[in-house]
Amino acid sequence: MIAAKASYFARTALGGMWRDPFVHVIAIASLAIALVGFGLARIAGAQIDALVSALGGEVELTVYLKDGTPAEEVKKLEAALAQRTGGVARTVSPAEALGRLSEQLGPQGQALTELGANPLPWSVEVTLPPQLRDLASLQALAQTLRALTFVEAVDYGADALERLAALSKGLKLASVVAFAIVFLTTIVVVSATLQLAIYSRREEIEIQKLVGATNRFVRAPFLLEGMVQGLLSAVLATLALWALVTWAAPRAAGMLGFLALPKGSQLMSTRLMVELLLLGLAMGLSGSVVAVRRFLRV
Amino acid sequence: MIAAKASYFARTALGGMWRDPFVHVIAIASLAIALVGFGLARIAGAQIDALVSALGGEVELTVYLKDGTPAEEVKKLEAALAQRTGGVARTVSPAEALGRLSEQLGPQGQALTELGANPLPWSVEVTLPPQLRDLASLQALAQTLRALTFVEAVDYGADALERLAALSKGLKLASVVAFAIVFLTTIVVVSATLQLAIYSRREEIEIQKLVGATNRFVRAPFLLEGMVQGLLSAVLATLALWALVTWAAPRAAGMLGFLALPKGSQLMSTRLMVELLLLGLAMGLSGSVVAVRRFLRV
Amino acid sequence: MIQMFHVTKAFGNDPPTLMDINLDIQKGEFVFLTGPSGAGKTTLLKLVFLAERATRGQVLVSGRNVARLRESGIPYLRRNIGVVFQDFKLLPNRSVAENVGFALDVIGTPRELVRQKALKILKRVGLEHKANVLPPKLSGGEQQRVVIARALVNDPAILLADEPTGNLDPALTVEIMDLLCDVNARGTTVVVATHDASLIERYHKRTLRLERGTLVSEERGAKAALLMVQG
Amino acid sequence: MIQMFHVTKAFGNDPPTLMDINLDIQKGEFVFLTGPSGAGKTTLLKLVFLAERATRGQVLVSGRNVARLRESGIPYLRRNIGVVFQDFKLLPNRSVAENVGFALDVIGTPRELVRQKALKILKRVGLEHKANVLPPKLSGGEQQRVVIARALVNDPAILLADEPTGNLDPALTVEIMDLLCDVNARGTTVVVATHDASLIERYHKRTLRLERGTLVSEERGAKAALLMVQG
Ligand SMILES: Nc1ncnc2c1ncn2[C@@H]1O[C@H](COP(=O)(O)OP(=O)(O)OP(=O)(O)O)[C@@H](O)[C@H]1O
Ligand SMILES: Nc1ncnc2c1ncn2[C@@H]1O[C@H](COP(=O)(O)OP(=O)(O)OP(=O)(O)O)[C@@H](O)[C@H]1O
Ligand SMILES: [Mg+2]
Ligand SMILES: [Mg+2]
Repeated sequence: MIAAKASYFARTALGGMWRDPFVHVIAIASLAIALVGFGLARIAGAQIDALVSALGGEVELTVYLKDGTPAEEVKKLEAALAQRTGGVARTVSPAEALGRLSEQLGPQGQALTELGANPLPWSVEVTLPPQLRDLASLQALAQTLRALTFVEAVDYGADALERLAALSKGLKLASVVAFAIVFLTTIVVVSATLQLAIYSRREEIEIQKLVGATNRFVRAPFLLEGMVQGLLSAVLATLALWALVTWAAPRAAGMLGFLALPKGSQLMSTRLMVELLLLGLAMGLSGSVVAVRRFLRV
Repeated sequence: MIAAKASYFARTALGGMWRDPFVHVIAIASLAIALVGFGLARIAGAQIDALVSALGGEVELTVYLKDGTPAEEVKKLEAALAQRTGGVARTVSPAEALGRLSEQLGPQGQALTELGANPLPWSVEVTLPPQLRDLASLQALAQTLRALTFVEAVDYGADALERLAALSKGLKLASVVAFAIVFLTTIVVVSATLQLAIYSRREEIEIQKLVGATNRFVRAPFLLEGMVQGLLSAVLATLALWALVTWAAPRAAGMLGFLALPKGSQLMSTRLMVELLLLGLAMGLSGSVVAVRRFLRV
Repeated sequence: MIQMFHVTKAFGNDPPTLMDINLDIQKGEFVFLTGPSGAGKTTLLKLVFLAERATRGQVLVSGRNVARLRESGIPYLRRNIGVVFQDFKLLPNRSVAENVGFALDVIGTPRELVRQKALKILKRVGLEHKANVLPPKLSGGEQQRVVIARALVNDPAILLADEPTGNLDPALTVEIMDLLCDVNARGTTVVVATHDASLIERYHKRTLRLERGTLVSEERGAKAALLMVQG
Repeated sequence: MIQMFHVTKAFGNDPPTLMDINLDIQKGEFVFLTGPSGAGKTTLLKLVFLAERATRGQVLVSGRNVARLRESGIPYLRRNIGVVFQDFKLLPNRSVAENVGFALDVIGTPRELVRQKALKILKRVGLEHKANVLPPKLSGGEQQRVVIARALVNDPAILLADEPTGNLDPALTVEIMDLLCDVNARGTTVVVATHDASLIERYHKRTLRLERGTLVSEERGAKAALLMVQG
C-alpha cells in the first residue's frame, strides 16, 4: 500500500507536470532566475574578496632610517622586521630609492639624477602578511617601530588603505543589498507562481478530498512537484551561469585586464553547484508547502 | 452602445481585478520587479557616466618648459594654451613644483627641501575641457605642443587615462549585460504570469464567445487590465526605487565618500518616472496582447 | 430556419458521431430531438451554433450556409441563437443576474437595461429572489433555470435547449415547458433535446429521433414516446 | 445507518435550507429522496458526507455522530460513502478510467488493481469503450455514468446518488436503477435523490419527500409519485 501510494505520487507529480506544462515552465523559470541571481551574487562576492586581498597584497610598510645608520644595523633591522611581522623585509639603498623616484616622476625626474648628492635615506620595506593588513594592526606596529633607535619615520599608506577598506566594504554592502532585493522579490514571485499553479488545480484538490483523500495525500504530489521543479531549475541555473561566465569572463578580463580576473571555469566551483542544487530544492519545496497550505482548505 | 460597451469594459476589467485579486497581485508584482530592475540599471548607468566624467575632470596636460625660458614667454604660452584648448591653463613655478613634490613624497620629501638648487623646470598645467578628454585628441595635442620652441616635454598621464577608459567601458558593459539579463527574464516571467492569469479565466472567455462576443469584445477588458496593471506596477516601482535610493544613497555616500555621489532625491528624475510609467504601460499592454492571443482560440 | 443536408460529423478518427443527417425545421416550429445517451443530440445542436463544424454536408441557418461562415462571423450568428447548455456553463464568480445579462452585455446594451431585462426573465423562471447569488450556491434545478433565462434574455430567433428539464421536478418542468411554448408562440423557433418521454407525449410536437448518429424516425406525441420507452 | 435528529442547516443569514429534519435509514435500505427544486435534497446528502456541517442537531452515520468529527477524520468517513454528484465533478484532464480510479488511488490501491477494477465497473455502466477518453469528449449521459461508476468502484457501505438519471434515456435509466438495486441487494445502503416520478412509481421503495426544507411525507410507489406530480 505504501509502495502503491509512492508510485501514485510519483506518477501524479510527473503526470501533472506533463499534462499542464505551462504553469510548471513558469515556476521553473522563475526559480531558475532566482538561482542565477544567487549564483551571480556568490561569484561577484568571491571576486570582490579576491580583488580586495589582491589589492591588500600591495600593503607595504616602509621604515625610513636616520642619516648615518651603520650598514650592519640596517641588516639587523631588516632581519628583526621580517621575523617580527612574519612578512618579507627588504632593504632599499638611497641610490635605489633615487632611481625609483626619478622613474616615478617621469620628465620631472630627470632633473633629480642631475643632483650632486643623494638626499634620500636608507629604508626597509616590509610586505605584510594578510593578518596584519588592517588599519589597527598597522598603526600599532608603526607605533612600536617609531620608538626604535635608528628609525626616522614609518610610512604605511594609511590613506590608500582606508580607501581600500571603504571600497571593499561598500562593494560588499552593495552586493548584499542587490542580492537581498533580487532574492526577496524572486521568492515572492516564485511562491506566488507556485500558488497560481496550485490555484489552477484547486478543482482537482477539491475532488480528491471529496473522494476521501487525506490532506497529506493531496499534498504529497505537489511537494514532489516542487522538489522536481527545484532540481530542474537548479540544473537550468547552473547551465545558464556556466554559459554566462564562460562568455563574459574573457571579455571582462580583456577590458579590466589590470584586475587579473580568474578564468571562467574557475568561477563555477563544485561547491557553488551543490549550493544551487540544495537552494533550488529548498525553495521549490518550501514554495509548494506554502502554496499547498493556502489552497488545502476546500 | 459604444458608451455602454466602454462602461462594460471598465467594469469588467476592474471587477476582474477585484474579484480575483490573487493573479493580478502576482502580475503586478512581477511587472514592478522588472521596472525596479530597469530603474536601478538607469540610475547605475547615470552614476557611472557621472563618475567617469568626474574622474575625467582630473585629466590634465602638463607642459614642461626648457631651462631658461623667459618669464614673458611662459605667460604667452599659458595664454596660447588656454585659448587653443578651451580649457584652463596655469603656470607652475619651479618653487611651487618642488613644494608639491616634497609634500607628495612625505618623509622622503623632507630631504628635497634641503637641496641647494631647485632642479625642477617651469611648467604649464592645462585642465582640459570634456571634448578633449579622450586619448586620441590628447595624443594629437601633445604632438603639436612638443614642436613648440620652448617646450621640453609634454605629459598627460596616458596610463591613467587608458585605465579609466577601460574601466568605464567595462562598467557600462557589465551594467548593460546585467540589465539585459534581468529585463529579458522578467519579461518572460511577466508575460507568463499574465498568460497564467488569463489561463485561469479561460472558462469565462469560452462562455463569452458562446453567447456571441466578438474576439475584440473579449480582448478589450484584458487589455485594459494589462494597462491598469502596468500603471499600478509603475507606481509601485517608483515608490520602491525612491525608498531604496533614499535609504541607500546616504549610506553609500558615507562609505564611498571620496566618489562624491549625488543626493538620493537627485537620483530619481522626473524623466525616469515618466519612463517607468510608459514602460509599465507598454509591458502590461503587450503582455496582455500576447497572453490574450494565446487563449482566444476557444 | 434550420436545414441540414447530408451532414456528417466525426471527431478525429473515431467512427462518425453523426451520419448523413437531413432535416428541415421551419421558422416558428417547435421540435423535440430525442434518442439514447450518446446518440449525437448535443453534437447536432452544436453544429447549428458552430460550437462544432460539420465534417461534410451543408448546415443552413436562416437560409445562410454556416458551414462556410468565417471565424469572425460566428459571434453575429450566435447572437440570434439562445442556447440552454446541458452542462450549464455558468460563471461561478458572477451573480445570477450578471450571468443572465452576459448575452446582452456582449451586444453593448446599457447597464440598467441589462439588469432590468435580466430581472424580468429571472422572474419568469421563478428566480428573481436569487438574482444576486453566485451560481455555486444554487441548487441544480435553480442553476438550470438560470441557464434557460440566459438563453431567452435577448429574444433570440432560435432557441436550442439541451435537456432543459433534466434537473427539474415535474411541476417546474411543466412551467418551463409552458414558457418555451409561449416563446415559441411569439415566433421563436424552438428545438428541445430531451430524454423525457412524458414531455414528448404531453406536448405532442414533431419529434426527431436520433440513434447512433442517424435520424431514425419522425413522429409526434404518444407514438414517439412509445418508441423511446421501447428503444 | 444514517440517522438525523432535529437537524437544521442554514447558509449565512438566509432562512434555513433544512429545518428540524428527523430521519432514520436502516443498513441495507433503498430510499428515494424527492421534492421540488431547491427543497434541500442535495444539502441533506451533503450533511451525510460532511461537504457541509449541520448548523444544529445530530447526524449519525454508522452510529457515529459526524457532527463532532474532526477535520482529519473526514477522509475516512468519505471512503465508506460513494457519492454520485449532481454536477458530476469529473476532472477534465484525466481519462475516464483515471477519474473512476481516483477513489481507489486515495486509499493506496496498486495501480494495476485500480485499472482492473475501474474497467470492470465501467463495463457495468456500458462505457468500457470510453475508458481512455477525456470527460469533455463524452455526452452528458456518458459523463453521468462515469460518476456513477466512480461512486461504486470501491464497494462503499453507503451510496448517495443525487439525480443519477437526469441525463439518461429511459432504457439506460432502467439499466442504471437495476445496477443500484443490485448493489443494494449486496448490502449497500442506497439513497437516491430524484425528480423522476416514474422511477418512484416503478421501484416502489420508501420515499422521503422534502418541501422547503422540511420532511413532509413518507410514502411508497404510486402514492409517492402522485404526490410529486400534484406537488
Ligand atoms: N469533442 C468530442 N470529441 C470526441 N468525441 C466526442 C466529442 N463530443 C462528443 N463526442 C462523442 O460523440 C457521441 C455523441 O455525443 P453527444 O454529446 O452528441 O450525445 P448526446 O446525444 O447529447 O447524449 P446525451 O443524451 O448523453 O447527452 C458520444 O459518444 C461522445 O463520446
Ligand atoms: N452554499 C450555499 N450557500 C447558500 N445557499 C445555498 C447553498 N447551497 C444551497 N443553497 C440554497 O439552499 C436551497 C436548497 O438547495 P439544494 O441544492 O439542497 O436543493 P435541491 O433540493 O438539491 O434542489 P434541486 O432539485 O434543484 O437540485 C437552495 O435554495 C439553494 O439556493
Ligand atoms: Mg447531450
Ligand atoms: Mg440538488
